[in-house]
Amino acid sequence: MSFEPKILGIACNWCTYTGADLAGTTRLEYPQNLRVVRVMCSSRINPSFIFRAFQLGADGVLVGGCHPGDCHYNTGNLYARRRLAVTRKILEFAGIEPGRFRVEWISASEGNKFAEVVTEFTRQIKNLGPQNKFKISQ
Amino acid sequence: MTSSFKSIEENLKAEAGKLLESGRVEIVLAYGRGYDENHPMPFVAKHPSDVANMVFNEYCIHNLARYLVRYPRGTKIAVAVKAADCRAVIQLIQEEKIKRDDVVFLGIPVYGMKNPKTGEIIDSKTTCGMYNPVLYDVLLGEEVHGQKIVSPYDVLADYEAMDKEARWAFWKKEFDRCIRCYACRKACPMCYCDPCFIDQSKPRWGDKSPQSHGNLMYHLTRFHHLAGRCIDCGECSRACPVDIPLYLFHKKVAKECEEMFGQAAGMSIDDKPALVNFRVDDSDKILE
Amino acid sequence: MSRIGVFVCHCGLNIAKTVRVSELAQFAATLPDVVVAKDYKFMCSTPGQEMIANDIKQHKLDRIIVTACSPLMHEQTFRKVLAASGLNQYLLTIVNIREQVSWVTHDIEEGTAKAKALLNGAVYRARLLAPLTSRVIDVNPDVMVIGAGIAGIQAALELANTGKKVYLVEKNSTIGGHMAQFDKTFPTLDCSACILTPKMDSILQHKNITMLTSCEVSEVKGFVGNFDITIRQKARYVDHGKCNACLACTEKCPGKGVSEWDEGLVKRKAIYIPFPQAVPQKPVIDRDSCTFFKKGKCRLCEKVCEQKAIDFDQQDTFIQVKAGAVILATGYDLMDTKPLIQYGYGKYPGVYNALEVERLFNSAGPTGGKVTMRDGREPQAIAVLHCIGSRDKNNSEHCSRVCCMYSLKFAHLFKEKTSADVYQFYIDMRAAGKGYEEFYNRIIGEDVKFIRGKGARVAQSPDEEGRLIVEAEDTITGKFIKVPVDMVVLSPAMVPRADSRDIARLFNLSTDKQGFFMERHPKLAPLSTMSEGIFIAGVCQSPKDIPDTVAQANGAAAEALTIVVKDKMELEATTAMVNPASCCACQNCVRVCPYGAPFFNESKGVSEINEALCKGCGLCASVCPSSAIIARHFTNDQVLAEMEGLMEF
Amino acid sequence: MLKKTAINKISELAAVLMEKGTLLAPVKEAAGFNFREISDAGQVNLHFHNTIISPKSAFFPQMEDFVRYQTGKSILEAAPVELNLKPVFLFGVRPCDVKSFEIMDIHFSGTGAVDPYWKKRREAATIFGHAFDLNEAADPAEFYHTLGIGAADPQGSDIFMVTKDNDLLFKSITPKGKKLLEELTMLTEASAGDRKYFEDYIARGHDYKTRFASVEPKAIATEFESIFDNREFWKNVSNACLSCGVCTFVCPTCYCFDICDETLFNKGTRRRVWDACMFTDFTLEASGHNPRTNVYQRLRQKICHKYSFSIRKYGVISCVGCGRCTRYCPVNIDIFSIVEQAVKAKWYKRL
Repeated sequence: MSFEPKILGIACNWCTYTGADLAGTTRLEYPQNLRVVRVMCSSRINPSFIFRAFQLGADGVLVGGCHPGDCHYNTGNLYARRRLAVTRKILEFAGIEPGRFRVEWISASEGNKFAEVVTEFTRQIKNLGPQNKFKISQ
Repeated sequence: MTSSFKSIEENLKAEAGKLLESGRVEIVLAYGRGYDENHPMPFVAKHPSDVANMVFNEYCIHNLARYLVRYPRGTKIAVAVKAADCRAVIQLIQEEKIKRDDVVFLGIPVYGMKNPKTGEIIDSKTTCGMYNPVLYDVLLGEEVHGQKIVSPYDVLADYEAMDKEARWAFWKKEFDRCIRCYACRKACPMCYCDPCFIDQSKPRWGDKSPQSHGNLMYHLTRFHHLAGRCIDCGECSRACPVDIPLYLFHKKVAKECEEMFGQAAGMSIDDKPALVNFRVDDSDKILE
Repeated sequence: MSRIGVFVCHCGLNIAKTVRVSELAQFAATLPDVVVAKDYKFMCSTPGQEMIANDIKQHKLDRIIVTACSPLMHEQTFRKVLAASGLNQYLLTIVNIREQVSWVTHDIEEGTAKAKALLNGAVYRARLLAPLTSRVIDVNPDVMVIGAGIAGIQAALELANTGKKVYLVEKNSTIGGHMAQFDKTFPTLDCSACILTPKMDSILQHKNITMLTSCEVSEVKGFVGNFDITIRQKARYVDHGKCNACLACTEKCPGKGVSEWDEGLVKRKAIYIPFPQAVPQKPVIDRDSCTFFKKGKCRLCEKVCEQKAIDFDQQDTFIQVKAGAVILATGYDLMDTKPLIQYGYGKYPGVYNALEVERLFNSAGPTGGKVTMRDGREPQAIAVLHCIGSRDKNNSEHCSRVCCMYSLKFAHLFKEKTSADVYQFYIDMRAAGKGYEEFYNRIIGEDVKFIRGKGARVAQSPDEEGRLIVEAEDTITGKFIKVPVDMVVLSPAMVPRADSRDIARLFNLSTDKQGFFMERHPKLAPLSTMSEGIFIAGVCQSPKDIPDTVAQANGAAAEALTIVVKDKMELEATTAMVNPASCCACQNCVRVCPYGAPFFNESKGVSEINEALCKGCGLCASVCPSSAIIARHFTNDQVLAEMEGLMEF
Repeated sequence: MLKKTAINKISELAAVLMEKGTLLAPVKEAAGFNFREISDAGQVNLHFHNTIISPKSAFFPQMEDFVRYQTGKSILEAAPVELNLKPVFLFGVRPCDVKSFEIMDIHFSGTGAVDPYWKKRREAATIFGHAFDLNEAADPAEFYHTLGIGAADPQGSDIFMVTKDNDLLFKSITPKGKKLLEELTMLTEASAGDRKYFEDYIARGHDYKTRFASVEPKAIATEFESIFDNREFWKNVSNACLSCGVCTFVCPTCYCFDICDETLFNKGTRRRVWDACMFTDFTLEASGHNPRTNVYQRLRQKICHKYSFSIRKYGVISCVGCGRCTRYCPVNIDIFSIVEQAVKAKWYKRL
């Protein structure tokens, strides 16, 4: 059987989650490897959530937020951008392939973009193979 | 020209004495005798007579900024600071943990501090490699000049060149040795949280038992919490009883932060900590 | 231990086609703490809702998971079911298996597997959900309107007419704003004063309006429904309570100041009212031009005042006002065109800006309504230059929207009052408004010379003293032209008030690139701001004409009314709170919050959150290093648990 | 019975012990030596002064699993973790650390409430004590002499080892040790000279000097009781203390632990892990109240526990003077100096 990665998504309520809904409403097909957690704003994402996701066995983590400047909470995603950039650098230096963690700005009207990003990211994670470095062995 | 340890000690005693005598400060944080010459201790002077017990030698490595937050807000404190220690105090001022007016910087320009465990001279390999305080009220010696300027990030080259598998193997081995004594966070001048996130039971960020995954969560999250705040004094690594080279990871994060946000920690009291700040024109490239 | 009920919706075939719904329900039944799991054709239908309600009672459920469409669709529907069944509505979790599963796959295996994972995440999360209650607070019924130009006046009157008490705050010594400086208004050319001054008078007379002139906001505390605002009233040196507006003082005063009202074209007395119809009709003393303040001698005004109203010892005073809502209508400044040296404003006396020209036309203005220039001549040729500083990447990128029309109005008035040739230098003509295109056509017929090309430079004529040359490229002919004129009128960009960012800071608003106040949503909430209870009207939001400004003022009044019309209001339940035992006093929350909700309690040494200001974004919780902040409904442990559930299978 | 082998043949002995059971011996690691389970006989390295972590971890590991369970399932389905121990050989324990086992026995089995994990691990173990090298100076942090422990005290060990030139001498101290020694056929008989050397060495061990202060248990207990409330004293000695857990984790006589339930994907383990009285949350109560919020209270607790409470309850000082806490303290806090101050200087009386 081919490798079916588990991808954790964390999406902001106002843009990316709504964009994901739009992808559904317009019946855009994309791989089913992504499991989305809804939060109110990408700035809610504690960097440790990302570390934890990889420990829980996520092969990839996708964060979605409003485009910078369009944040429902004005400036939330501008903080998120900095914080998640650092998260990425930490993952990379710890030895996690940087391709396993992606932040995308996807607005509520970008159902297309959501489907494209998920499709492309899933393909990328499949190429990278299973993530076993952080995964907790039970 | 550099001042001898002895002359720094004399100046320290004199200045501390004056500050306590005049009532300008209630407390002077400096160094005192330990159980032998090689093991001096952080020392608190409260009376002019305490000053006689101060020492300063090459083993006075401790970052005394660590102790500032222990006193009630508003306490007038003079603190003996070497270059990195001074940056820690500046960072604490940025974070409004202490006020500039409440602290007197007794700056110590010094080269040749030694790690008592190894006897090696402490330089840019394990610290920020600065020898002169960036801010001081009183300078306790002559500024150090003529030392080769080495980027504190040079030491990272070998690790950055490793492939990801090797780097993971390296860090896994290091973190797996962690016994969770938390000396690193307790020695860190910027780790003033009480409780620390890892001690929380709700949420339980990581297991308390010293296993790979809990250790990893503790260290990685701590690196993130110190991003843009770590002043690279190296105390965490020196405090570690099992010698985990935490300084390497902190240096890497500091380097990235400096590149992305154009600001090094603890260099100016007017800066805002980089991770609770943003610029509208921060580039999305930092996420790539 | 929770008692969880899982309800899987088929949504007809919408879900059932690509997710095996009964298998999903059976899977749910095997999960820890799940007491009952069912599937049904349409969960949102009345029978579906009744099924949930019955199961809540029968099985004593304390957590409900509805596995159906997006929470953005039916979360409210099912929350009501819970509430009606006596369960706190926040104990509901929606699993989105339609928009995010069944509609985005054709593979029933994949669809079912993903649905299981999502459902498992919901079960993990549901266990940790906590009941939340919205706090209800009292609402102060009064409204404050800041800025008493046409927008502020309109909003204040509308609100006052509904019976609400309004505080109208004005920085100047008279209300009226820019509109009161105008002579005529486009496109109808009706007299500005004739339509405005009755409204100004109504403000004065209205029993529900407290007019606060010479006043500025100095501090804002509180939150929607309960603002606590400190107003600084500048010293006027005239006790307006005593003054009977005889204006004898203004006649005797030897002091000379520059008339701000007349855009500096003439002098005024040191004790003065800005213009004859000013409201209030009571003078103020300008310290800078007053002989007594300058030299310590004079006090003529004091001598002539029978009411003994002059008070040289008057100090600034602070007034505390409470209000439930605030409307900001602080208007605009004209861009300072002096830095644009190519136009020679400030250098050549023949160059005027638009507001100066408005005053020239005005019969109460410096020239009594005659168009005479600074040197006393009547111009023979006049150039009106559009888009000075606006639509200009180097200055203000935006279009100021009204300049085309007022420039046409100037052309008409010049034609009416002088025999001059009038040139219009424009980029393109923007006449989008009721009657605007018609107005444009009318002016075209009035022998006005239109040159399609932005005025590039104004220079002194080498041949004739006092004569100016306007240089431009005529983009129709493609030729570079030089037009000799006597008078040049610049139509500069409308820019935010110099202190707009200070005001934004006071009220915790954001500003756009230029400094105009940001609306909550450019289309759907153009009068609201991200600060609950603060509304904006008129040009402080973006340049606009009088009809739009008035419409916005009315709209903002209605918006403010939606808050103050109720005596209580419900606050967001999903707010953040600080667990003081864990707070490490790093104040990160205080630094990052876009709404100023967290604040540092110095005496307790911990941060606290004003829940009335909190919008529940959770930013503070993620920057809190010691996890002391609990972002309700999205707490760290809830998110971590959900992730664990999502990743288990 | 005294036997011997050449030091360079240690790995052969190690191989034999590994066959008989689990061998725990000093191994050189990045930061220093530690007792580890030996997987490769060549790892055993006796060129050490002492280990970083004390050998208490052999009987009281930092993490010990008790019960495994599943959330949502009945408690009856939870499974206790059984210790199926092979014989354990704890090789190369210094006399002061051997002494610590005796003290720890009081806490884990001597008080009536027997800790089965400790007991089983203790019973499974044969202890090879190992005299300090009397030719090398004591570490400046050490002070076991103060606690009446010689550098070559064999009591408490099952087998005691002394180095003689290139040989290692083994003497059985207990019947268990004797039995094992008889089984170790690769060891050779020691000569009369060896025996004399061995006995002399042990005697010389008492003359070997570490830091010393005359400490009489009852007197010191009283002394600490009298200054318990002297905040100035305790604040003064704890000024530098960071309140980390290094001292307690390396200590051979600290035995505090925390019970944790750690779960993932509904599968959980109830386990104990070392805790430290120096941690702020050590005394944190469920109500949120914390009786020891200050560093000085925690350091006082640690020192008084060892030098006062333990004496009152069990008659012993719960410290063996191994010096680890001092050696590894990031800020060089020295328990010996604090004890000395309390006993000798009585400086608090000047206040």
